[in-house]
Amino acid sequence: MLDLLGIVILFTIVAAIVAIEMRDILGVVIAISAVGTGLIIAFFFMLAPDVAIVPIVVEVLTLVILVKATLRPELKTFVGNRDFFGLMVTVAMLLVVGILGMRVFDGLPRFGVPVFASAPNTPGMYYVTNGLRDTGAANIVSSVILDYRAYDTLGEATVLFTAVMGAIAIIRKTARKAPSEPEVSEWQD
Amino acid sequence: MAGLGHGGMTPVVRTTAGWMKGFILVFGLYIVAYGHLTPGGGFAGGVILALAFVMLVLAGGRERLPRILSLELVAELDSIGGLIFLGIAMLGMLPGLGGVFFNNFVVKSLHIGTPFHVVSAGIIPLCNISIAIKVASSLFLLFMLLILLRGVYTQEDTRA
Amino acid sequence: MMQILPLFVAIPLGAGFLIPLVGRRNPRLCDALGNMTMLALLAMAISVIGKQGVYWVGGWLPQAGIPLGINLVLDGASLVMLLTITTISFMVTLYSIQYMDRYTSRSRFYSLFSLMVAGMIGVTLTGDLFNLFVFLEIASIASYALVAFGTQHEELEAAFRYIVLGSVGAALILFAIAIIYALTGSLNMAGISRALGTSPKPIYFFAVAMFIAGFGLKAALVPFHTWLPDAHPSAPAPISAMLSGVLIKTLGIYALARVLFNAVGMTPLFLDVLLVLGTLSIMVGVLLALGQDDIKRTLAYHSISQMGYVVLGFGLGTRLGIAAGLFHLMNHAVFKTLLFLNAGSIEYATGTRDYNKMGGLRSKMPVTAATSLIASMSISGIPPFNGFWSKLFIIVAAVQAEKYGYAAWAVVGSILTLASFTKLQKRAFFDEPKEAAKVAKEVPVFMKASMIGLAVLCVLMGLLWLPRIQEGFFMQAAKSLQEGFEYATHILGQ
Amino acid sequence: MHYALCLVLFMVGLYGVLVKRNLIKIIVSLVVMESAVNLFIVMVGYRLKGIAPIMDSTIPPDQFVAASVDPIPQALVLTSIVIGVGVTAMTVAIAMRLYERYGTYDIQEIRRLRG
Repeated sequence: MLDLLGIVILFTIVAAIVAIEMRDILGVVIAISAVGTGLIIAFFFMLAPDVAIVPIVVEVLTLVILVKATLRPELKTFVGNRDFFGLMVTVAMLLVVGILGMRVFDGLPRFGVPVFASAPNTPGMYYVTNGLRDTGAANIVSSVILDYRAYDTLGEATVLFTAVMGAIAIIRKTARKAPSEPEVSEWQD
Repeated sequence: MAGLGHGGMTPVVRTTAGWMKGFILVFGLYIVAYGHLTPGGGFAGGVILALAFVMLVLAGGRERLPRILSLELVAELDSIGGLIFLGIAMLGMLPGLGGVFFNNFVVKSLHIGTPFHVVSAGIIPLCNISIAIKVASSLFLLFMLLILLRGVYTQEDTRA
Repeated sequence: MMQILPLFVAIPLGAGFLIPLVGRRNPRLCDALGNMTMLALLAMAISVIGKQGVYWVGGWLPQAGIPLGINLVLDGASLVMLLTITTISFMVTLYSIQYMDRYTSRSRFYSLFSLMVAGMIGVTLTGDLFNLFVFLEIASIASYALVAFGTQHEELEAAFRYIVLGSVGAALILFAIAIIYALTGSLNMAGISRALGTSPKPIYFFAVAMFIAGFGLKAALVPFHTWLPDAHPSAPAPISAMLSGVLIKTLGIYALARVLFNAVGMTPLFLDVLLVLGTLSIMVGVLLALGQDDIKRTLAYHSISQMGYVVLGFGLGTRLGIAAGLFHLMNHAVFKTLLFLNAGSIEYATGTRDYNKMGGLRSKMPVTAATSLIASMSISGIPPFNGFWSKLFIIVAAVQAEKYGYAAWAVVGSILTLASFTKLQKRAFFDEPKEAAKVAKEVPVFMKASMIGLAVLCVLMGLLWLPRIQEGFFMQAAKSLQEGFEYATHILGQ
Repeated sequence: MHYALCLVLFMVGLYGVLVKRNLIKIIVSLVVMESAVNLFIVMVGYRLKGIAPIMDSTIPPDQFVAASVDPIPQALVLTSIVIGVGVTAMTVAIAMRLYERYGTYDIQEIRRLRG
């Protein structure tokens, strides 16, 4: 019983395998953007336009960065796995966990019948019912991320800020100096 | 894409990019401003704004950027965006505005706005704007760091 | 509503945003801002001792038992963590004033440091599962960057390994959170404990296994420890001290305990898993530590081993066991920070971390030698220092719970720890001076001040186990974890 | 069924992280893992024959409540995507720095060169 969504996810899985196993780095980058595309289509199918719009733009940026970071003429491509024994152990372990997980996943509420709609008193139901009245935002997702759970969004903005600070710190030209030397600018322009 | 930083791509690409940048900027601003009514919001809008500048750099090299848009300024905007967001959250703690961290004081204490209208949802659009500033500058900065500054540092910096 | 609770997160966040803005041209201003922030946090943490409270962010009080917003919870356990984090952060920033003269970009350092502290405090205080994940990621990302702060070969490689395993851990935690949400429709820990009920399905155990693996990766419990011995020694000394001293405890052990005890529910099975993980960590950590020559690497392996004691205490599941575990967590934060700062001082003075190249530092660096001796005795469990009391009571709790085998392993681990530190002390401070030690001289004043402060704490913290303080502080903290689902009643009402 | 496919995607990513030697491949595998988790979270809130959680003056409120998908998972995914971008950017930065130092993306080669 595969519907359209299932096919999209299967496509994503295939693209992911290709991305991980491919030899050519450019191919890897293209395959990973196919994974992103699959994800976006799946989000649209699952009625999450707010979510879908973000990966679309993020995907473009990531793609540009990955292409620029990885594509250089002198880059040697290679197929590399860890040693054979470790590989087999890892694969066996993952298979066991995966098969176990699949059996166990039957315990989840059936797909398409989320618990928030059936169980009494869930926050999700409250937001859908009272979101507009409480916050004045017609987009309930907006009212969740910027009002009910705005504290999370502050954290999210901070994560991005931290990543930028970290990237600047990692990329900076000189990291160490003698104690007597003055500070140097980290911008190389 | 080999010529980055030395003038960019062909004139056709550069001219098109020049025309496009206005549209992309307006579209980004729209996504930010209507984030509380339609899909989108500060994050998506911020990325689109960043992409407008990324496109300029990709097409025309660094020289095509406005002179004042130095990386230092972008980094400062990044901090400022974060501070504005935190400031809006802290404003809610003032006694007259509800006295709670992240209080949506515009709706709950000042009662401004009508549903389905641009002026609605209280602090949500304000937060969207601050997030857009933050995200746009963060991502643009990440792009510049990872793309253009690569290879500037040399092996001599390494002290074993 | 305790108005002070959101400030615990907002102040370091604000400092993190502000420092790169104002301090780039003026390194001394960064020092001042960073230290003042940490001092303010410490003062605030001291001011809330003995208080309890719940704060609903955004004023979204629960309606009819539905938790609407995100809540911050101050109870016994989060108070212990709060005091530990703020004390250690202040001591470390004090030390960094002069230590970081060796590095550039001081504004980035303090910014990342403040953000890391904000992340850890956020994890400590939050009552919401997803919010815990977000703050855990803030602290983790800041720590990835700080490990690579020196941007040398070793640091970059260690940071890469750390970031990859850290991301795997984060993905596991997020997956588990999603499963729990799918089962309960709630993200609030109190709401989850209400909704989960008493009939666990297999999927529930799958989610808990993911939580244990994810938080175990963040806490570097054996067998998830492989990143730690690379990452902790590579960072600048103040950061090694923070990572070993508080980061792995907050993101790993405290978060795991909070989720298991108060949100998804503790069962005898999970307690047994914790006991086994704890004992494995004790033995593997200390045995690997014995074979090291690098002083910071030795300390990093000891962190794994000492975390084993804390997990062992928690795994006993008794009031005394949890209280002793929390006490050891606090003590370990103090003496391990001190040891890493000592190691940093030695590296600052001699330029090497290999203790076979040192020797005779006792006369050259009296303050470092004396404080290091105190910390070593403390970690090895020699009375009357703080480490002795917490280890003793973990073992007592194990005996009381009739887990004699685990108690015996804990004793053996303690003896091996003593052996390892005797070797370290002898080689570094007492033997004949080698080449690298001849030019050494004592470190500058702020570094000394910070080490002396921590050494004093090492001596005095044994007093915290006096019956009255212990009853009001650690037992209270253990109670807030052990009471499990009662937690929900405090937060959501009846 | 759909949930299990998500788990498969997650396992594919985990396999890549554990087995691959190329830094770029490891980063790609991390991205795959994050994608799997994000997909799973959105699935959790999906309702068959539902509508997007955006109100409109044309839909009557009670009909909206009866059909809207869960807004919380969507909010969570937005946050987790951003976190993913941050982590990926940092990882790429470190990988590029390593490449500058060693001239290779092979993790074993790097370890060997370090000695």
